[in-house]
Amino acid sequence: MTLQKTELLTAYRLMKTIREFEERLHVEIATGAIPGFTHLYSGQEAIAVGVCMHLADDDYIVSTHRGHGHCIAKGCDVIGMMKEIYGRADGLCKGKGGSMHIADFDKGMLGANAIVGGGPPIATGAAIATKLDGNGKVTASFGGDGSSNQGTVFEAMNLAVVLKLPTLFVYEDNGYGEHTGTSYAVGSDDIAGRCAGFGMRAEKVDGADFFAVYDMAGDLFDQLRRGEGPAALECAITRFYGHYEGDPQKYRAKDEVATFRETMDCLRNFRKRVTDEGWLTDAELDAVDTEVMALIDDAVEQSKAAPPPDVSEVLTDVYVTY
Amino acid sequence: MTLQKTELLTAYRLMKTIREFEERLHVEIATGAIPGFTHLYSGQEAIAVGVCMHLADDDYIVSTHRGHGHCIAKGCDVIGMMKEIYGRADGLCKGKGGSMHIADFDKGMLGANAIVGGGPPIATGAAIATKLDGNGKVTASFGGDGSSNQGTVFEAMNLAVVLKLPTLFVYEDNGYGEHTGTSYAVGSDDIAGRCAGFGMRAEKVDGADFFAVYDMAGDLFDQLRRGEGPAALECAITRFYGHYEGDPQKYRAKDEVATFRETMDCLRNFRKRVTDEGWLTDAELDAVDTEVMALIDDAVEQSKAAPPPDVSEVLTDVYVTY
Amino acid sequence: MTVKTFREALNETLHAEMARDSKIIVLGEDVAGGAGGTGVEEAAGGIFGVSSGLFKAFGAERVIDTPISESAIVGAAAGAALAGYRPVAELMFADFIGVSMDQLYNQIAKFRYMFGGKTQCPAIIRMPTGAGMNMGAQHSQTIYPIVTSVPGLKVAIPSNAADAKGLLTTALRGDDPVVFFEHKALYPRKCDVPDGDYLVPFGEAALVREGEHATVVALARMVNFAEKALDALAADGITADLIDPRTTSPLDLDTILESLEATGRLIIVDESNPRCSVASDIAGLVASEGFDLLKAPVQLVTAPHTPVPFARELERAYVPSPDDIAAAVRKVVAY
Amino acid sequence: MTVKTFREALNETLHAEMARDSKIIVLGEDVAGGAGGTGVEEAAGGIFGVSSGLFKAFGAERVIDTPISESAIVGAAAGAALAGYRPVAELMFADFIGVSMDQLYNQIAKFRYMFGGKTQCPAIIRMPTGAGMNMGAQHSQTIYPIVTSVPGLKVAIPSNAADAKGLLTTALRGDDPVVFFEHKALYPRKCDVPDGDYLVPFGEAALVREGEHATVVALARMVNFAEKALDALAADGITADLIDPRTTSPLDLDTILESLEATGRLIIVDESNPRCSVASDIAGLVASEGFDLLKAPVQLVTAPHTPVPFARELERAYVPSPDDIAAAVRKVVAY
Ligand SMILES: Cc1ncc(C[n+]2csc(CCOP(=O)(O)OP(=O)(O)O)c2C)c(N)n1
Ligand SMILES: Cc1ncc(C[n+]2csc(CCOP(=O)(O)OP(=O)(O)O)c2C)c(N)n1
Ligand SMILES: [Mg+2]
Ligand SMILES: [Mg+2]
Repeated sequence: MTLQKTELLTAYRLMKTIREFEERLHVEIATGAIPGFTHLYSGQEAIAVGVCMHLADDDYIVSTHRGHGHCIAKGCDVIGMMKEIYGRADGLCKGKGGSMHIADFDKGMLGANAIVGGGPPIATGAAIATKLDGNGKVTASFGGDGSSNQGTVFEAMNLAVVLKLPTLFVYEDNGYGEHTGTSYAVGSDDIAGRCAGFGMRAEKVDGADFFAVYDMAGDLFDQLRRGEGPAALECAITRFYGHYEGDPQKYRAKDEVATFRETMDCLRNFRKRVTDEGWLTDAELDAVDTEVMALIDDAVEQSKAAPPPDVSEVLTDVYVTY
Repeated sequence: MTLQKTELLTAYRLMKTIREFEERLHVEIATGAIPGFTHLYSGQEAIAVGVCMHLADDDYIVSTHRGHGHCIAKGCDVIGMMKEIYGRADGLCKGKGGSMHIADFDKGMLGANAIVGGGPPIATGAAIATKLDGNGKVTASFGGDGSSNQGTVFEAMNLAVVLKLPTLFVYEDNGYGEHTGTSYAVGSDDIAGRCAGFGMRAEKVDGADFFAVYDMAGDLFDQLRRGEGPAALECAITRFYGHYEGDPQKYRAKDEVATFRETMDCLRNFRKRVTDEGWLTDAELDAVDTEVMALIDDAVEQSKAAPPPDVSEVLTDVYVTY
Repeated sequence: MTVKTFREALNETLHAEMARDSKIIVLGEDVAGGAGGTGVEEAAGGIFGVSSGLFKAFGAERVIDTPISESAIVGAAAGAALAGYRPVAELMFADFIGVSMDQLYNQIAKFRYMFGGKTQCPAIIRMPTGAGMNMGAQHSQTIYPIVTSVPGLKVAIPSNAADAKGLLTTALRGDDPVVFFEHKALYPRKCDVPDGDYLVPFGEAALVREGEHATVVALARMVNFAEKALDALAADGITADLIDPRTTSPLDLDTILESLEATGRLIIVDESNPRCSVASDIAGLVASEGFDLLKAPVQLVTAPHTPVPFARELERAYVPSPDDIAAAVRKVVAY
Repeated sequence: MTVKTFREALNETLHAEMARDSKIIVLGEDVAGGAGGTGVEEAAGGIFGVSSGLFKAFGAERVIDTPISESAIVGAAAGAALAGYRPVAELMFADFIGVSMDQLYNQIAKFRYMFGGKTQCPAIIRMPTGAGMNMGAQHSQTIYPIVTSVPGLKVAIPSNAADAKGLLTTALRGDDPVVFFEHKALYPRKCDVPDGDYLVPFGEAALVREGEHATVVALARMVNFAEKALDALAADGITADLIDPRTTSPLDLDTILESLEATGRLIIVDESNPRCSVASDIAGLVASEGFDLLKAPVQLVTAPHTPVPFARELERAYVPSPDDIAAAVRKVVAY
């Protein structure tokens, strides 16, 4: 474990921000104030943060329909994100994208993606770019267990191996793709094994353990930065809510989430570890909690008050030149 | 080796028919008499025949742009095929399909396919059908090394594993996908390894050795018929001609084909083995040769003389009901 | 007649037809749901509930949950159809043709023709379609113009529960591939649905309303919007024929031309983007085959040439509205 | 001016532009060729030779051979464009959009809009297109109607070597995604091509010929066929404006309408299948925006609603011919 105290606090702040962002959305969505349908990242925070803590603004990530966590971990403005999810004029994407289409190019965040498997091919292109730039930058491609069955994803992995691209394929196995279990839909029930079959190093970690994710991701990014080609990281995890907000979750045992909230909570795990080891105090962590709660309150309040986009905006941003 | 003498003669006749069909096409295409572009199977005969000798008319295969060999091995009428390739009215597909779209449903031949990776998803559907029929029938999905990089193919393999479908994925690694070498385009340079990663049994054989293909395919089909799910078979082979007729083959060393014609000729290997073992005599094999040559002569002559389709045929066969 | 929702009509049709014909199978993501989970079996029944109860009634052999692999789903439908079955494959959203299009347009659509009429491929691909739920640019498209352009495919686009039943039954008893579009906003909508066997032939438009001054052609949800527009126009004494083609391939141009003989004025309403849409297509066909009947410029009421925006205010402005339709009718009647 | 083939014009443009702008990269199957083989490097240069010599000139870093993975090819172009490059991806045949369509229409086309204008995606996807070589149903389609329908994409369809150069240069210097169609039958065709920098703006049709009695709109190879038809008609004293839109998105409708002001008679020639084609689209737009100018039914000269057949005789009957065009012109002039 090589993290300094400030980095530990950053990691915690990011994870906590994601958690509270999502927990608050869970509440707000139930009021009907938020358009569309929304997929919460609660429970998976250690993965986004453990991976993205290794990245600078000019490293790239691509994300999924469940993208809020990746955005926050990569440094997107939380208030701009919330406004985007509310469909406001000054949301990160002017209210045109919504929850499933948040991007922030200044932060190397190339977009959430509402097409399962849409991101990984794009990640290979970003990696081709940084390889040509010769700047040692890397790209992380986030995807779920379900996405690992999409042909586009396999093509991207093979292309990355062929071109020795600096791409890390992160698979967050939260047990389900919508209403279907991973053990059913992934034929081998072994995502990393399948990735290894493509000729890349593929590792598995406990996605509820920030330190496990962080350390392994660091090791794999080092390999990428040495120009040794792509790698894959499978993270075992769970999601604390349904597939989308409103999902009755009939495919889950009644007590499954409650149990997982006890046993697989990365924030709890993190707090225990850092206090046990004496790296941080409860007071320091509590202070972060307070700060985060205020930020989220502010984000929601500002979003509620923010004006919607002008309808003339429907017609703009289709082309650069018309 | 469990083959009876008549079966050995059948195997030889099929392989020889494919070879002479293709060698003759090579000559005829050069005259400009044949429309479109054509991909010859010369050199790969042991694979089609070694696999299809295990199949009855109600077992299925799907094929590729390089499909003549699969058609002949599965029992398609050679004269009807030749007429199709010439674009004649009484070709197997009325001249509407051509070399890349030959099918024969009475023979369980579900179609050549001009889309690389087009066939394997279709093969899973046929396997779903026979599984529902509960008749123990199997489906073989033929594809090249190049096709093994197509997303549709990966999806099909995963689906077959998930549903435990009786599908054999046959990969004919002839060293190239068009002008690009397998060792470049298949990231791991190990197709079978990649298939195994999907959770199925995957084997490799020498594609120039009919007996090796035949035995291994038989073993794998047994597994399929026992309901144990799909399997893959990678066959190392070469093609004796270019990707398509007219291909200048600059990607190949000058003497590559000549060498392979010496070392990897399945017909030569077969003749040596069966005569060495005393299973068949040269005279018996020569008699087959004579018969085959006559058949091919007849096919070409009939095709040349056959009338083209009536132009009114452009408009038919789009729908069953209009 | 029984009052049913669009969703119920589809669901009951699948139940009835699967009971009738053992060759019908259903496949797609979460058409049952729950496989590999810790909860109940058939945890979903399709994310819009259209395949609800099928798994319980017909079992895992005929109601097949798949991985997220749309090319394999549509391809499996293709292969099963060639091998004698009648697969009904579901794409969760029509927008996902992007990851399965080859199997649809190069394979299923072309088999019969390429193979000289020696086979048929009665695969049905169902696709929830359309905007209106703030689902964003990748989950809200109409898609049907693209598949309407493809020879070999038939395209059904019901606008109400009765047609949903009638068209789906016809699709399931026919021998051709059908792409079947279900507008998401219509699922909860109710109307009288004929009981028992009920078939709506393909290529026969419905004359939803009769009127005097114009001919309005509309599809899917836009039929309902057009009715609202006509209700509003009635106050000013403006009436119009309202025609729902119901299938765009084959297209019943004759019914449109007949109406134009009386009205001479054509408004076409299509939720699609304007270019190469069904709206511009029908307008073009009429300009070619019914030119003499036209007394005024054809009015095309479509979405703009933009992706579907997310925010409520923007999406509402994107989707053609009853007001837009009424304005177009007024314009052409005043011409 | 130098006489060049269509192929040479494209190839030289790529050479010149790659030398000018180090951000331009080329990728696709066999755009170089020979990787992993036992023969020479750059064994192909694109199967139609359009990328010939690029590998030698710019190396494997900028001229990237790929596996047969069209989604990855188009997706890599998408990602590289977001990350500041100008990728030129080749699909060997336009028909292969079926296995890459999502990246084209849900990703590349929509990025700028979905992301609120905060990015651009200047990816160029080149696609050899069209029938005429007996390549069968899966290698002969026009495809451009499908992509023309997609907001966010621009669509260029040159009919001659000069426009090929001018449009490709414009595409490479613009900031929007462009789908660039190259009709296979045009590759060996020659014409005068301006030397040096030469840009043809998008959305400006070419008035290929001026005439009196009708307006003929044609695309790609059909421009040449239309010229043949007009040559034949000249003997009977029939002349027409011949308009080549050159880009279908954006579409220069004004030039067509201007011509119709004089002629009042419109013939549209499109090698596509008829439904939701560029032919019916333009006809529909004219029926809407230029109705008063029309003096006769619009004539749509397209392929039939069938896949592309293989046999020479059938494919010849499938593709619209100069005779078909001449007959349509005669018909409308006699109206
Ligand atoms: C191509 C495509 N198919 C299907 C869907 C519908 N869909 C959205 S999310 C999802 C499940 C994804 O599962 P997974 O990759 O495990 O991600 P998770 O939701 O668990 O984070 C599905 C099927 C889609 N958006 N895109
Ligand atoms: C989707 C798609 N991409 C590209 C092509 C062009 N193409 C036809 S055959 C071929 C090479 C196929 O290689 P392989 O699978 O090894 O088969 P082989 O030709 O060696 O038998 C390519 C790239 C195609 N037909 N379809
Ligand atoms: Mg998941
Ligand atoms: Mg090969």
